[in-house]
Amino acid sequence: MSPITASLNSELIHNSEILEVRELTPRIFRMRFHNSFLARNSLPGQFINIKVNSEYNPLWRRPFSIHQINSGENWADILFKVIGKGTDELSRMNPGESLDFIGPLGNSFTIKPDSMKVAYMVAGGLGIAPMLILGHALLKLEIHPMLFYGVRTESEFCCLDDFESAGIKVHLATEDGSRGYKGFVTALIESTLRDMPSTTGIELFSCGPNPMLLPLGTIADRYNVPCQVSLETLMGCGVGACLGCGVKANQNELKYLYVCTQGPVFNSNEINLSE
Amino acid sequence: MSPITASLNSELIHNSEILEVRELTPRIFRMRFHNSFLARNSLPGQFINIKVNSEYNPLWRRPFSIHQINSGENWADILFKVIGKGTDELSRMNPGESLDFIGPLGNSFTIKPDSMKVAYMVAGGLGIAPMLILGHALLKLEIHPMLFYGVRTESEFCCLDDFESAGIKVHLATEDGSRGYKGFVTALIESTLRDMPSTTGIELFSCGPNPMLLPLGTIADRYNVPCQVSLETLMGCGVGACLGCGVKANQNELKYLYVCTQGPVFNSNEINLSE
Amino acid sequence: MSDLKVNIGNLTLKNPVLTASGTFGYGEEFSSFFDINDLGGIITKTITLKPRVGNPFPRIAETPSGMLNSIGLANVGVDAFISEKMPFLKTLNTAVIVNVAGNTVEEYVELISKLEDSDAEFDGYEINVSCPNVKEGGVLFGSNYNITAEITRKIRKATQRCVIIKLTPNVTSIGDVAAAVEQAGADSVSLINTLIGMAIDVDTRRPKIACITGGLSGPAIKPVALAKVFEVSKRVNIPIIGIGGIMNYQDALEFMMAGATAIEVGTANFIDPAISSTIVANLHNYCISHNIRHVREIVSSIIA
Amino acid sequence: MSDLKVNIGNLTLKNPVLTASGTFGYGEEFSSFFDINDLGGIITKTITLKPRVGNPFPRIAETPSGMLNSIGLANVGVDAFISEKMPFLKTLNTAVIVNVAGNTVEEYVELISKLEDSDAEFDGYEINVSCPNVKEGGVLFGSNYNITAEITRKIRKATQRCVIIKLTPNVTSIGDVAAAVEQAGADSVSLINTLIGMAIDVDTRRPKIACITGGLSGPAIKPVALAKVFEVSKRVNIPIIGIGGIMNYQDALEFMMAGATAIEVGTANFIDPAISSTIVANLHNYCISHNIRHVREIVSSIIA
Ligand SMILES: Cc1cc2nc3c(=O)[nH]c(=O)nc-3n(C[C@H](O)[C@H](O)[C@H](O)COP(=O)(O)OP(=O)(O)OC[C@H]3O[C@@H](n4cnc5c(N)ncnc54)[C@H](O)[C@@H]3O)c2cc1C
Ligand SMILES: Cc1cc2nc3c(=O)[nH]c(=O)nc-3n(C[C@H](O)[C@H](O)[C@H](O)COP(=O)(O)OP(=O)(O)OC[C@H]3O[C@@H](n4cnc5c(N)ncnc54)[C@H](O)[C@@H]3O)c2cc1C
Ligand SMILES: Cc1cc2nc3c(=O)[nH]c(=O)nc-3n(C[C@H](O)[C@H](O)[C@H](O)COP(=O)(O)O)c2cc1C
Ligand SMILES: Cc1cc2nc3c(=O)[nH]c(=O)nc-3n(C[C@H](O)[C@H](O)[C@H](O)COP(=O)(O)O)c2cc1C
Ligand code: FES
Ligand code: FES
Repeated sequence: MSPITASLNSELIHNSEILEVRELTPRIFRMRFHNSFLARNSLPGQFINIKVNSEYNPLWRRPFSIHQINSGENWADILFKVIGKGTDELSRMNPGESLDFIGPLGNSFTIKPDSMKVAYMVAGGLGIAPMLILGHALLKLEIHPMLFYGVRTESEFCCLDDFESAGIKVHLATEDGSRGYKGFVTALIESTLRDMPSTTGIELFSCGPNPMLLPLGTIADRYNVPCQVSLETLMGCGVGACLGCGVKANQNELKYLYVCTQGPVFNSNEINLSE
Repeated sequence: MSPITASLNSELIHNSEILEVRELTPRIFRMRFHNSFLARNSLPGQFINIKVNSEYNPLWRRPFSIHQINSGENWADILFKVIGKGTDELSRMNPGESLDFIGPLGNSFTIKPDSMKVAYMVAGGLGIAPMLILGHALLKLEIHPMLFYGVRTESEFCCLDDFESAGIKVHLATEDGSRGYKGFVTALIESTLRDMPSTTGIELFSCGPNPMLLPLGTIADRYNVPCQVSLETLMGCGVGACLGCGVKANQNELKYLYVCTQGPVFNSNEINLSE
Repeated sequence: MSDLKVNIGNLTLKNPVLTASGTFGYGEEFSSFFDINDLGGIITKTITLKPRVGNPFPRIAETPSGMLNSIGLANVGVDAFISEKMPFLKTLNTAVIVNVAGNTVEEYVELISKLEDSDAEFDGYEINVSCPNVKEGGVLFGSNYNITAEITRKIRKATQRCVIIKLTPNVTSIGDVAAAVEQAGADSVSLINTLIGMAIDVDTRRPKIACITGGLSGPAIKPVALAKVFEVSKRVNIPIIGIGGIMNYQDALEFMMAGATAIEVGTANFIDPAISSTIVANLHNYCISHNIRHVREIVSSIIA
Repeated sequence: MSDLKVNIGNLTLKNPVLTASGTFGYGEEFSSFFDINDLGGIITKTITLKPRVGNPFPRIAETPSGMLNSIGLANVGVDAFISEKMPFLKTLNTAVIVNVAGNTVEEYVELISKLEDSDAEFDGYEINVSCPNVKEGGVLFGSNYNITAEITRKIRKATQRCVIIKLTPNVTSIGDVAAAVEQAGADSVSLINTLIGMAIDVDTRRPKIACITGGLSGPAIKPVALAKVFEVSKRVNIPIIGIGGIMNYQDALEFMMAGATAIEVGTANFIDPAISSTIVANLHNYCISHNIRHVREIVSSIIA
């Protein structure tokens, strides 16, 4: 008698062959893996949750935004920075090895082709990760995206070619002024909006650290432009079960929204990042 | 001010460069690492205790006999079989990586060049590991060793060339008769001893599973030949601290001997393996 | 084919694999990953009389082979549970066990009455007297066997459904508590809930959990949980449900051998959302390959 | 340079790093790996009145991020300790603390008297009322705070040396036990001893430890140990010595921030025999780079 196997949903539970692991800039890696389901069905803003080893250290999976997909060649990419044990192990994996992940998970950026004229994508640091898949999706809907991209210093930029070759105009900011606008990318956005005769039809799509997203929301309000933000929190499960990934909802009564299932993308005025 | 560092004994605590990891026969690997101290100072029967990863799973180090040393080229070898997680990780390590181990640990085979004429080395399975360094040491003292080596089936033999090229005569036994004597190596030894006109000057040096060492001790007693056995037990520390590696002493009153420090080599009549 | 069925009180589970409260949502969260009807049953997130938003964040932290949590029984409350979560649970063809907690003995009774009086369809209760993450009740109740026994007695009177009391390990003698609970009429005891634990971020000097301490779960606690199951198995005759660090079918077997009739999968659901189903399949394969006709033969089969 | 000195009772340790009983032999075992005079102090394997061969094998088992042991207080006995082990310990220039255990209150007192009456040179006692691996005494004593307090009172009368009571975590309220022990005159409490745990080899159905249950130690228990240290720090004013899963200096810092004045390194000695010395060095570097003049400033510095 052949062994009994559990019937699992193969659209959400994956073991995919790693095709490439490449260090793009110091400590920032792109990992490409074969997966035709993801290559076809991932939405911009969605993420996958990866088990980096078969051990209990680290115990949890690690979440990463889907960075780029190619439905012709059946692969998907993530882009990640090595910051701790999980990402370190990930960076040491080799082509041919198998990537254990679940996903695509979470909601996605909402694109409204009718009301939207211009999409400003605002990325801080590794917040660049979901912007490429988003840019490609916007272009497909014939919305012209522009990228505003801030990092601390020039050497931290990555994937610029990918945006430029897609025809996406890129505006850079560095905190130390080593390239582009000197200062925070939020200031760059604000000055851009300030200079616009009208902000109607502009929407912001953003991903980055909370200290960047918080002022961005304020700016969006000030110029009356819709602003979607993709958030990062600790995640114990990624599927809505552990209740570990909450952010405060922006309302009087205390309420939490859960980033893994109700997000990671929120309207900036749905949430309260102020503490 | 430069950081304070603890002063550790570099003759016992090592991080050595791995030079080669080679699969000799299925699941049996030889690992060679650079270490001039070990290459010069290891005694036959001693072992090293390896941390296979920097994690807590597995928590303990893993002990392996020193298999071969080369003081000219400053390397040492271990020979190991993949049986669980620790040995699996070890087998996946690559040249250039660093091997974290302590040792040489434990006592060693006692060689008495005056009283001993013939050394019968008796190995069962992976018990072959310490026999090569022992054989080389015996030859240096101009004692002629012979190897009796038993496994289940022919494909499990390894390192035969190493013994033969050193000029050590090898007698093989397989349980299934696929090569050499059909049966246990203990039976082969017994029939050899039985056929000898006198056993004076013969000594046995043995390593293998307890079910082999136990009858070997009985045989040694019967033919009145000294018999040293190298034992394996679970080891929590390898340095005499955890008291987890005991074997019963062969005396009336209950007493334990600790394999890591009082062994791994014992005279077969010092210990009681019968339970 | 082997018979995987086990009995807990008046309940027959199709197999011994349940999912632990607070780690499997209200079931729906996992239904996209696998067919949850393959399970022996599911146990809901703890329900309280009033909705609870739960504790401040961070609520979770990783520890060596484990995790801390201090969710604080965040849940929709019993009314929304009946109106919003029950419709899905009703559609299931597996045992549904509702986990409940109260701040006072009276609250437990009120909660049970509400559920009993509703048209909710479910199979039993797991009584959480062991949550380490709430100020009132919780582990304080669970470590006092008089109160635990009193709650059990009152609940026993209030329902015909299967009553499972979930025990805390944070006590000197879990055997005493289990014995008291059996006496008071419980159908079963489940154990362990989490161990009280803590972790500090040495860079910020802050606790990694906003509420300072939390509950430790995962593989790290498995040895403790097994010892408690074994201890309780010497003290009671009602079936024991084993919980704590079960990551695979071998772990499930360990608990059954130590005395558990069924097991709950907790933290493992976070790491592999379909693991409970895989455990059912592997348990089945194990029984077949070991010629075990009835899975219950494994219970207490330790050779010690 | 920073000042690493800390005080425990009448003892001044040159730094807060001690080695835990039963994990560092009688010191000599580790002296070939590093200069043990670099440590704040060493604590001997538990000494009993009579020599003990210890429990049958297997005595140890690996668990996720931890280990079980049931050594059963194997030791040479107090007479051989004085005659055979003391000569080496005398040569040391670090605090030597003798860990002792008895089966009865009287045995504790007799043991202490023997040591007091000998010419043995050492600095204090750690009283093991918390060993989970012996039939009499041990954890049974430690979980009863009347007996623990009584032992403490009697020992306090019998010696001027520093008296540290080592507490078991296997109790409902370790804070109560600690408070009772402080009242009874202890100079310090050390915690935690091991958690009771168990593991089964599912292939053989046998427990992995011959005595069935054993004591769980290592990184797995660190969150539990930290929570207990924090709890006790709210209940007593005497210095606390933190123990449980300390593998590196960051772990040591966690314990100190949670309220420990000093720490003991246990299981980590098995994995890296020189780790205690490395922790001293790294603690020193940490103080320097964080401008900490006195290591004691770290104690209870958690921001909570
Ligand atoms: C929805 C989502 C999408 C993400 N997408 C990407 C991506 O595309 N590329 C990328 O590089 N990273 C992304 N991240 C972050 C990524 O998951 C973390 O960097 C990763 O989990 C760190 O794992 P580690 O084991 O290397 O670090 P750890 O050792 O776990 O942590 C190192 C330090 O980072 C902190 N940390 C860990 N995870 C997070 C987190 N999620 N948020 C804030 N702090 C954290 C820890 O507290 C710790 O101080 C995403 C996170 C989320 C929630
Ligand atoms: C002094 C000494 C010298 C050794 N020399 C060699 C050597 O030269 N080559 C070699 O291949 N192996 C040697 N061994 C055995 C080797 O240490 C084990 O095979 C190894 O530790 C297994 O680790 P693992 O993580 O792969 O297996 P695990 O996952 O730890 O264990 C797998 C199975 O093997 C059993 N097991 C593990 N270690 C031992 C042991 N020491 N004795 C008996 N059963 C055990 C376990 O109980 C388990 O059932 C030696 C052991 C000792 C004590
Ligand atoms: C995030 C999280 C939330 C939990 N919530 C509850 C709960 O609401 N009610 C309850 O009885 N137990 C709760 N538990 C405890 C688990 O049901 C289980 O008893 C414990 O986690 C041990 O099992 P494990 O190691 O398999 O996770 C929770 C555990 C975790 C990790
Ligand atoms: C193998 C072993 C033997 C032990 N023996 C003793 C002992 O004799 N006396 C004692 O008080 N504690 C003993 N302990 C407990 C340790 O001193 C320590 O309290 C415990 O292991 C927790 O610390 P750790 O996690 O750092 O190991 C022993 C622990 C281990 C692992
Ligand atoms: S990560 Fe677990 S609920 Fe969101
Ligand atoms: S392995 Fe620890 S005492 Fe021998």
